[in-house]
This record gives sequence, structure tokens and C-alpha cells, in this order.
Amino acid sequence: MNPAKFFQRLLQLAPVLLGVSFIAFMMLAMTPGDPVALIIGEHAATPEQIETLRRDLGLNQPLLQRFASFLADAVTGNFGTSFYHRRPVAEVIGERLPATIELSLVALIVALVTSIPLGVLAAIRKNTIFDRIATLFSLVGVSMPGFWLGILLIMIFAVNLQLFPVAGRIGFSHEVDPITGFMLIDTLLHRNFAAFGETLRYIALPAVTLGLPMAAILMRVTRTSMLEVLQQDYVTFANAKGLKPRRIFFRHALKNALIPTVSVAAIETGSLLGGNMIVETIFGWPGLGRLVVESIFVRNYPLVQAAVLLYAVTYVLLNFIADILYTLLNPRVKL
Amino acid sequence: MTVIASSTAGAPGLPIWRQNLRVFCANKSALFASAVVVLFVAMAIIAPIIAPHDPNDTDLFRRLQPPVWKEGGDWAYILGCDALGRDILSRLIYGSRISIFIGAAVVLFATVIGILAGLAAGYLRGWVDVVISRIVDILLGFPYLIFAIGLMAMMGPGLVNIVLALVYKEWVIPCRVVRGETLAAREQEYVEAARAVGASSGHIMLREILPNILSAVTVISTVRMANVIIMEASLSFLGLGVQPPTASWGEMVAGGREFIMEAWWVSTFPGLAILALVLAINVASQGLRDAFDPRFAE
Amino acid sequence: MGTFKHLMLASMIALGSAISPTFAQDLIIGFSKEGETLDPANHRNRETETLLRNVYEGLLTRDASMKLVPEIAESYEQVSPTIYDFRIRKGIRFHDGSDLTAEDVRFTFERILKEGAMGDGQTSPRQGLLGPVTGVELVDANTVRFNLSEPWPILPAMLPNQQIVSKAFVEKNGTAGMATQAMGSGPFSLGEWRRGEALILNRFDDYFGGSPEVPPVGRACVDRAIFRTIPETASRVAALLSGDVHIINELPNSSIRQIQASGVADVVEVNGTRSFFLAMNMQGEIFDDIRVRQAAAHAVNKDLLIDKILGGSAARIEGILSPDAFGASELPQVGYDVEKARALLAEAGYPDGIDITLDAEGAYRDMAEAIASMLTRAGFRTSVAISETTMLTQKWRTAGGPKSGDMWLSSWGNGSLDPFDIFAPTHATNDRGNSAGYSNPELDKLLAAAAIEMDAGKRAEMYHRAEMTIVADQPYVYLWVPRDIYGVSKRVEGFHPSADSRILLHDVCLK
Amino acid sequence: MKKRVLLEVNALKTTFSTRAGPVTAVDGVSLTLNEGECLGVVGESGSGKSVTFASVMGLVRANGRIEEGEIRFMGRDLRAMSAEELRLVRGREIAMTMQDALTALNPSLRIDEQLAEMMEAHLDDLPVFGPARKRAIRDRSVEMLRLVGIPSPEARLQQYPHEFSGGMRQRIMIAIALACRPKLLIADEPTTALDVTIQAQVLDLISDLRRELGMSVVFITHDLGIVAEHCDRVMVMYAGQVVEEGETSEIIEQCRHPYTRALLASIPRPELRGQSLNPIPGNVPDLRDVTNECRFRSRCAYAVPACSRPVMMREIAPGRKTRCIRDGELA
Repeated sequence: MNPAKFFQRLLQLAPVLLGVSFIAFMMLAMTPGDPVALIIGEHAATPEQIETLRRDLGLNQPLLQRFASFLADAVTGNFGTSFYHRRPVAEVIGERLPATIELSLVALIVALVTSIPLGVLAAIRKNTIFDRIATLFSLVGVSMPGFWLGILLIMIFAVNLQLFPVAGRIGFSHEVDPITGFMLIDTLLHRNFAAFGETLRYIALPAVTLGLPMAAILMRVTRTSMLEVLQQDYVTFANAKGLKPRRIFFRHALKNALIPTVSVAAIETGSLLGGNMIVETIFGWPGLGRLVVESIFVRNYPLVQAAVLLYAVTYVLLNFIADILYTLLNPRVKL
Repeated sequence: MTVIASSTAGAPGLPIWRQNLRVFCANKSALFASAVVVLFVAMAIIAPIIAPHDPNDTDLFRRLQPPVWKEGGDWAYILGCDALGRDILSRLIYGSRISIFIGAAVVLFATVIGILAGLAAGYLRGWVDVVISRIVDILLGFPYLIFAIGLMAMMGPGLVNIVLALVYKEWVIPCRVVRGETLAAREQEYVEAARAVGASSGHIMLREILPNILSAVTVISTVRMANVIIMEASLSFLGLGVQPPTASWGEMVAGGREFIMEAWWVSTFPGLAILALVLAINVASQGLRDAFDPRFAE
Repeated sequence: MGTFKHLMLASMIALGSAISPTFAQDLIIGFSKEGETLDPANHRNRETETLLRNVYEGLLTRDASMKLVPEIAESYEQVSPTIYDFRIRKGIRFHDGSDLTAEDVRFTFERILKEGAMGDGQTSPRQGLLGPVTGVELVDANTVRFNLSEPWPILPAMLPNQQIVSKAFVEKNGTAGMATQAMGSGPFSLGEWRRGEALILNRFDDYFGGSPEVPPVGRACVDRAIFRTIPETASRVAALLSGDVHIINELPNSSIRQIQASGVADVVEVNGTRSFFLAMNMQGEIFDDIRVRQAAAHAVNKDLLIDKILGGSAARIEGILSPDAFGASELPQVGYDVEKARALLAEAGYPDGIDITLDAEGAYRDMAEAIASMLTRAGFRTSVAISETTMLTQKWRTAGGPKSGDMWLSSWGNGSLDPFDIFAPTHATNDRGNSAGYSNPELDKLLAAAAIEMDAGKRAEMYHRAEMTIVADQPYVYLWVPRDIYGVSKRVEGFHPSADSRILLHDVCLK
Repeated sequence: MKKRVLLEVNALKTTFSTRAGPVTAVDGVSLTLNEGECLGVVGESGSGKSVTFASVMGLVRANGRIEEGEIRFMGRDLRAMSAEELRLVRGREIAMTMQDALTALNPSLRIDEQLAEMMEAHLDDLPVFGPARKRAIRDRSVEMLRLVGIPSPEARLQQYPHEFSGGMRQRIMIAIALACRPKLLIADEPTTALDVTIQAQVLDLISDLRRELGMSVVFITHDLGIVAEHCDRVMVMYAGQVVEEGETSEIIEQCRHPYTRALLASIPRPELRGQSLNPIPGNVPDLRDVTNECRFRSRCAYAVPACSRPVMMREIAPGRKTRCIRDGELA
């Protein structure tokens, strides 16, 4: 991709981010409920004290001025101070982000490693009992409310079988100094394999809960595209060339069949990141989604504002990554 | 050239949609799934007739009464009772109204808006396209659930607000599809022919292009309907569901999860109901897709 | 030889515990919320205080019966109605080993009280919790004096909620540093704060032992106390049953039987401090008639609701005060009587009943629906409207402003268990929590007088009179004070939850 | 000079199961192909010509099955072979090109890989190890590209299929097919996807290579022009059956089946090339419900009541066969 195109895309980003910020801002501003009253709660406060708090939170300025200063600060990387944490929003979000990304990525991996083999096998054994079972599995995956699935998994695997823990990222017998913030990576960097194993046990249930609907979608995509690819002339031609079946399968069919899967996966990762608040709540996962939802309920404007912006940037980036992956896998297309 | 292609084209002479319908009807699981959906819709319509009890009739003495086959169960309340002693079966039956209403209303509004916006963007191009595409980009930049939560917080809970909150973003999906299809259709001969004879833009969009892309949109809409029903459950989980005493499946699962160990039936039956309906919609829509949108046919 | 063996053994144990922390005893609490900050002066959040209370301590604390007892203070005296002197206990150490001095205490309160004292021009959000306290000064090296602008009998009751920080530590790290670091004098020191996930506390071996009036005195029992954040109730219960955690808070009533039957855990309850009631909009046309309000009071079967929905774990109230509160007294009961309710409603001009809306938060959805169906049976055709807390407070707690709505299932906390911070706020004319829009000048006067009455006997009697007044006027349907319910593993010994929802882990041991 | 028989197919019957029921796409096809010979197979879409040769190569789609018949290649029974044995025949001894090189070449692999994998799969005279093997393959690849007339083959090996023009792609596909010097090349509609001007070049190339490499070629086509110019013999197929067979010149000049006649009549002379065939009124019968009668009967201008009986393939002269009871009247 040449630099000019790159900058063109970057420029397209600006109005989207501005629009997202503005809508988020207006939505919050129009939502009834006063953060100051929420913070004070039932306790006594004199009007002066209320005014002081309002000023400390930066809520005493007119609406548009607040938006303008949010934008001006945001450009410099300053997203304000979280009303409740009393710390810079960027810091609070930064602490939570790795957990969310890690969970999403593991869920993505879970989705990919289940969906691709299943989808491919379902395509190869089209209309067999295996195909039907895999299809049913995928449809059940997208047909269950996530929180219900999560609670069922907890009941079965944590309470009854006691195979997995209920909540958290890791137990307390290990101390892992954060390096990257990703527990699975950090434990490996520390060569603490016991902790790595434990981290895996902790992430298993939430990742499965989060990954299952996506696995279902990806399985459908993979199956369809594999079926399509298997009908392509180049697969027939590869067969006519007398290539070994394994080579036809992996080098000719699978590589092309995965193009849509990878694109869809990249885009869907965005919805994983933005859709995991329910899973995070159920599994006590210290991620961003839960924090953002809580912040909406307590009118923690700066945090919601920054998080929404972050989601939008992620969305744009993921689309970008999807495009790049698409190009890499598909030499016909040039960015 | 393949023999298969010529054989699936079906009997020549029949209109395309009849042929498609034949293919659809040959798909037994899709047919069965459609029957299930129809059954649910029928259940929703005649709920007052078939529900054994008033779904809102509370009786604290029946709190968390188990289903009939468990000890303490009773034939009058086959699936047991919820935390307020209301009949779960009756609430399930009435709840189908809400789930189906939300699913249908959201998808209907979203599809209509999405079609109009998509047609305008794809056919008129120019600034219309720029504006609509930008709005679509911006809305897509929001995580779905967070956007819905924000709107629900803004408007307050309630059935109408749930529909609105979901429509606000849902229309983007059909819009994108329609825009793409319209862009492609624009270059087709039949559109150029219509333009050549001086048909108005509105006529071309609604009378020429729309019928040709409708099947693709319909297929997408049915899939989205399944999604919307799940979304309603998610909003209920976050405490942004329908207002009491309305029974909605999402609300029943969400409210019953507290009792999952003590009284599993409270959340399990509505959960299964969601699963069944959404599964049926998904299977049926897949059948529709295979039959009516041959590009996706497998 | 014997000595040598002992030495070996001791060093092996020491080594063992140093190398492998798995030998350590970890007490894990499944907690519903996350702490917002570690700075005790920079939040107004009950859960945050619960967490910090094991790291930081107050001048005073409460024993299991909620009685005020000295903690960091050795003793205190009221010099005049507006001056209190606190003697600071000697030998208390912060976790870094430094001594806790009167200057630390003075600094702590100045940081809360003084405008802009938090740095960056910010003022502590806890300023308002100290009411009329104008300043704190040192009388001598061991005595701190509180100066008040007016008499405020509940100052001691408010002090357990203010935690003493280390001046040196604050000055070194600033308010920004205090948000994520802690240097207190409590039984546990901060180990690690895994944001959003867990707060790990280590036992502080040099702990002074705690208030001598709350035995046992001494250092904490377990090596580490860990709060794990599990916001979802079903998951919290699951974590207790699976043995992941040892104590959970906010156990739902519906799980009590399940926990008791599990064999691995027990249920521990403690009287709460939050009074629940139905606020009726006396500024509206319906509920300005006392007969309508009385009808509503007779329509609600409190005992049945407590028994069925709250699993019996709540104390029925007839007035605003919890049975445990100062000044609480025996009051005439408003009995459940549907016929009477209908009659009163008819008498008030609604023989065919009336349509009303009951506002409630999502968390009380079931309860609101149950109440609504009871009201409906008595002629109030009630529909429930669920809203967010913040919207409901805006709608109802207008402090005298115009009010819409019919009825609200609401509550008011009374952490101090002193009528001061519950009675006047909810009943004085135009006060901040007066969601009924109730106004009785006689009562206003009585409450104002009671607030500054220094004689406990007289004060209690005044509150009794106030209670009788509100029972007569019935601005609210007073419902109950729910008990706080904890699920506690059978491995846990010595856990006594306290009514103000603190979770003190000083005395808790693990089997 | 009597040439040796290379490929012999006897009474081949291939059936597909479809949603609407079984379809016999190839119904009793027999053919013989000699070494070095060029056979043209002509018919409309759906006549079974492609399926016949897909059956020969063992490449019938998953829902299809060879019901009966015999396929012998150089005396070996291909149907009796294991999948692996058959694989070694494909590409190595029988190669195939497809209608559209754009779709037949894998879009995501470079040309060098698509050539190399063919040789890797089959050639055992390559050096066994490392760089030498690579170099040998590369040299062969360059040689093949040069053979099919690709300019600067070294550079173009590195490119992807979409970077070539249509004609070039077709040549590359031929180069790949011929990389292992097969004895038989099946060219399935080799020119349909090409511009008229390029068609001739590609056909000439195949014919040149045929002579040069001494292989047999089967052109599957619906373009009688190709047949006329390049084939020694012609086989006409209709609705899964062979309806006429013979020397090219005889068929062009004296066809003995109404279908062939209709085909020929539909082509504007003298320029035969490049015309598609669909001028005959009516449609190819639905293969799901064929009866015993002559399959062309419903469209045949010469149909008589006797045509409702089964019509057999008859040898009317050595190497000359037809499936029409009135062939005499047509001559």
C-alpha cells in the first residue's frame, strides 16, 4: 500500500472519529441523571460543596465548550479524569484494556480453531451427518443469549465438575509482574509455566462463552466458502494435475477458502471487543467492557467518551487489518 | 459447464419465485423450522386463549414452585412458577409476543430505513452517498451493545424504546447491503433501459432496482431478526429490558438467573424458548438464502 | 542439638513461606464491587470504604453491636458543644514502620476539610461528611481538637468512616499516588491491586492489635486477605460453592437455602442499616389525602413480603428508624387489612379504585411487582415503572422543587445508626431526601432541636415523638430494614459481619 | 500404418444424484483414441462431453458416480486403480486444460509454484536434494513457458495469474498441463474464453505441440471450426450419448445424423470459427426423464414414428458410426 493511499485512509478516519465523539457526547449530555448528585448520594452537602464538586469535575462549563475542550485535550492524548477513580481516564482504561484484548484474542483463537476445521470438514462431508451436527452446533452457538450460556458453563464446569474457576484472570498463588499486561504472554516471559497453565484455566470459560457465537458465524462462513472453492476450476485443475490430495486441500482450497473467514474474523473481532461486557460481568473479568457499562450507569462521562473513541479507532483499525489481510491472501486485490 | 447447474434450474416455465419456493420446500429442515416459527407466531397471537393463567397474576405462596414432574409441582402450573409465583408457561406464551414483536418491529423499521437510505446512496451517489456512508461509518464505529445501552439510558426502559434503540443502529446493515447491490444494479442493462426511456429516479429505485434486490435484503433481515431477539435478552441482562409486568423471554432469563441453582426452571425454560425460536429463524433463513439468493447457494 | 533442630525447622518454615506463597493462608472474599480508588479521602463510595477499612483505620470504630469504641484514638471528650478533643493512642505504626502521630490525624482531616487541599485545586468529595467541622488542630503532641461551627452530636458516629493517612506518605506521593498506593495502620497492608480483578492485602505483623474493646486484640489471623471482584450475583454464589472464595457479600435471599444445603458454606446475616419505604407524592393530587396514604399502608402485607421475597431476613419497621438505631422505640403497627384499605380509598373519593404508577429501580423489580399486585388488590391499580437510580433520585429528591410521580419504592441508608442522618433528610421540609414532599413545621422544629440536643435520654425521647408524628401523618409506607446476608465457607472462623456493611477481616481465620 | 490404441472407453455410464433425483449425464459412451491422434468431441452444453472425460480422469464431482463401463488407458484399467495410482496417471500421462485459465489457475499462487508443484508431484528424474532440484524445476519451468511462447519467461514466473493477458494465461495453463510431457492432452473448450484473434494462436500452439511432443489430443468443444481445422476424427454427443463418429472430413462433408446436420447448418460458412451453437429449436431434454426413444426426436426435423423405439449406435463404415435410423436418407 502506498503512502498516499495510507494517508487518504487516515483522513477518512477523522470524520468518523469526530462523528462518533460528537454522538457519544450528545447522547451522554441528553441522558438524564446528574453525576454530581450520584457521587454525593444520600450524604449531606451544602450548595457550595456541590458547586465545588461540579467545578472539580469540569461540569460547570457550557455544553459545547465542554465538547470543544474534550476534543482539544483528546488530540494531545488527555482524556480527562474519571469522576469516580479520580485518576486520568487514559490510565484507568489502559489498566483494563489488556484484559479485554487478551480475552477477545483468546476467544478469537477459540473461534478460529473450532470453526475452521469444523467448517472445512462440514464442507468436505457436505450433507453427511457430520455436516448436520456441525451446522446445528453453529446455529445453537448463535442462538443462545451469551449470559445464559456463561452461567450454564459456570454451573457445569465450575460448580459441579470444579474443572475451572468462576472468576478472575489468575489465582493468587502466583505473582506475575506485568510486562505486556497480557497474562498469557507475561507468564511465559517469566517462564512461569504453572502460572501460564493457571491463566489458561481462568480464561477458558469466558473465552468459550465469548468465542462460541463467533465460532458459529465463522464456521458458516468457512463452510460456505470452502464449498464454493471446492467447486472452483482451479481445484479441479489441481486435481487434473495429479497433485497429492493434501496439497490440493491445503495449498489450493484452504488458502482461498479462508479469505472470507479471515476478513469476517477481523471485523467480528471488533464486536468481540465491544460486546464482551456481559461475559466480563459474569466471569468477573477485569476488562474494559464492564467498566464502560458501569460508567454509563454512573454517568462517568469522561471515561465513556474516551472508551467510545477507542472503540471507534479499533473498529477502523480492524477494518484496515481486514483489508490488509485480504490483500495478503488475495494477490488480485491491491489496496 | 456442469450438468448440475442445468438440473437445479428446475422445471422451466415456472416463475423464478415458484422455482425458488420449490427448492425451499424440498429443504425439510428449513420447512420444519418455518413451521416452528409459524407456531411461535400463532402462539403469540392466540396467547390469551391458550395461556392457562393470567401471566401477571402473582401469588407469593407459589414462589418458585417447581415444574409438575418435580416434587412440589402441580398440574395447574406445568412449568412451575417464578419468584412472584406467576405461571411460567403463561408468561412464556405471552412472552413470545414481546420477543416476536421486538424482533419483527426492529427488523421491519430497520429494513425499510436501510432500503431507502441504501437505494438513495447507491443510486443517487454524490453528496447523498457521502452523507449516508459517513453516517453508516460512524454508527458502525460504535459497539452495538454500548450504543444501545447509551440510548436506553437516555430514553429510559420500555418496549418502544428498546425497539428504537435497536433500530437506530440496525438499519445500517441492510443499508450497506442495499447500497452495494444498488451500485451493481445501476450498471445493469435494465436500469439503463429505464433511464433511457426517461423514468424518474424514484421510479427506477423503487420499481426497477428494489424488486431485484429484495430477496437479498429479505434473507439478511431474517438473520438479523434472530440477532435482535438475542439483543433484547442482553439488554434485559443489563437491566434495560421491558417494563413490568410485561413478560419477555429476555427479562425472564435475566431475572431468573439469580435463582439458577435454587430454581433452575425460572430461567431455563425462557432460555430454551429463545434458543428454539432463534434457532428456527436461523435455520429457516438459511433455507431461504439457499433457495432465494442463489449466489449463496451451496 | 535440640536448638539446632528448632533453628533448622524455623528457617525451613521461613524459607518455605518466603519461596512458595502457596503455603500462606489466603482468605478470599468474593465482593460485588470494585474499589474506585485507594485514597480514603477521594471517594464517596460505600464499597470502596469496605475495602479500605482493612488497610486504614479511623479514630473511632464500632464493635459488633455497632457501639462506638475508640480505635486510633485512645479516648475522646467533648470539651464544649462545639469542641471535641481526641487523644491519640501511642505505639500505632503505619505499614512502613513509621509512627502514627497526632499530626497525621490533623493532616488527614485538614486534607478532607480544606478547600483545594487535595492538590490541583481539587477538594475532597468527603468534605460534606464532616458537617459543621471547621477545623482540626493539635492541642499537644498527642491530642487533636475538632472545632465545630455549631453543635453536632453525631460527630463521633461519623468518625469511623474517615480513615487516617500518613502525612509523610501523602506528601511524598501526592493525591495522584494515593489513588493506587496505600499506607495505613490497619491489620493488612496493600499487597497488590489488580485493577478490576482483585485487591490483595498482606497481613501487617506490626499491627497494634486494634481497639482493645473489640477482642481479640493482635495481628490478623490469615496471611493474606484478598477481595476478588465478582459483580454477577449468580457467579458469586457459584464461586462460594465451588470453593474459589471463602466469603461473599450480597448473597441473594433466594440462595440461602441452597447455600445451607450445600454443606460447604453457611449463611451469616446481620441487621442492615437501610430503611425501605414507599414514598408517596404528597404534592400530588392523590396522596395529599391522608386517607389514601393510610389505605396504601394497609394494602401492603409487609410480613408476607419479608417472609417470601426477603426470605425472612428483614426487620419490619413502622417508622423510619431501624430497630437498632439510636432512639428507636416501640410504635403502633399499621396492620395489613385490604378491606380497610378499600374503605379508606372509597371514603377519600375513590370507590372504584385508582390508577397509580410505582417507580422502582431495576434491582427491586420483583419486590416492586409484588407490592404493586398487593396495592392492586386493594384498589390501587398499580403499574410498575423501572428506571435508573439516578433518574429516580432526580425525579423524586427535588429538595422542595416540583415533583411528579405517584409512588416510589425507595430507601435511605443510616450507616451511623443515628437518627440524625436519616430522619431529618427524609422528613424535614424540603430536605434532600424528602421524596414524599412531606412538610410538618412541628416536626421540623422537633428534628432541629433533637439534632443538637446533647442529652441522650432527652434526645431519644424527642425522636420517639418524631416517630409518633410520622406514623400519624404517614408520608411513607414504612416497610423494613433488610439484613445483609453473607455466604461464608465452613472453613472460615471468626467472621462477624457488621451492620454498616464493613467486612473486617482482622479476626477471621481459615481452617 | 496401424497406430496403437491409447485410450479406450466402453459403455461408460456416469450418474449424478441431484436434489431432483438421479441424472445420467453420460449414458453408454464408447470411444477409442489412438496414439498421436486428435479427436474432437462436439456437443451442446449438457451433452455429457465434459463429464465423459472427467470420468476418464477420475474427476467426477462428489455427487456423481461412474455406474458402469470400462476405461482403459494404454491397456490399464483406470477404474480398477486406487486413488493414488490414478493420481499418478493424472497430469503425468493424461493432462487436461480447462475452458478458462483465469479460473483454472489458482489466483493466489504464483505461476512458478503452479508449474513446480506439477513437476514435484510427478517427475522422478529430478535431482533429489535442495538447490539442484530447485534449479532443475526452474529450468524446466522456463523451458515450458518458452515452449508455449511466453516472452521473458524468467521474470514472468514470479507473477500471479491475474497479471497476464487472457491468451497468455491460456498458454501458461497449457504449459502447466504439458510440463510432465503427457501422452494425452484433454483440452476442454480451449478457446471459448478467448478473443477470436487469440483463439487461432492457442489452437495452433496446441497442434504444434502435439506434433512436437507426439501426444494425443482431445478437443472438447462446441465449435465445429476447431474440429474442422485441427482434428483427425470427430465424435458428436447429444444428451449423454454419442450420436455420430467418424473422420473429420467425412463428418463435415457428409454427416449422417440430423443433429450433426443441424449443428453444421447453424454455422455460417465459409467462416466456421467462433460461432456458438444454439440455433436448433427446442431444448436439450431433461436428463432426469429420458425415455427409450431417440433423444433427439423432439427436435428432429426428420423424426418418424419409428424413432420412438430405442436407437442403437451403428457402424456404417469402418470407423464411421451413427445413431440414426434414417442416416441413409441424410447422406
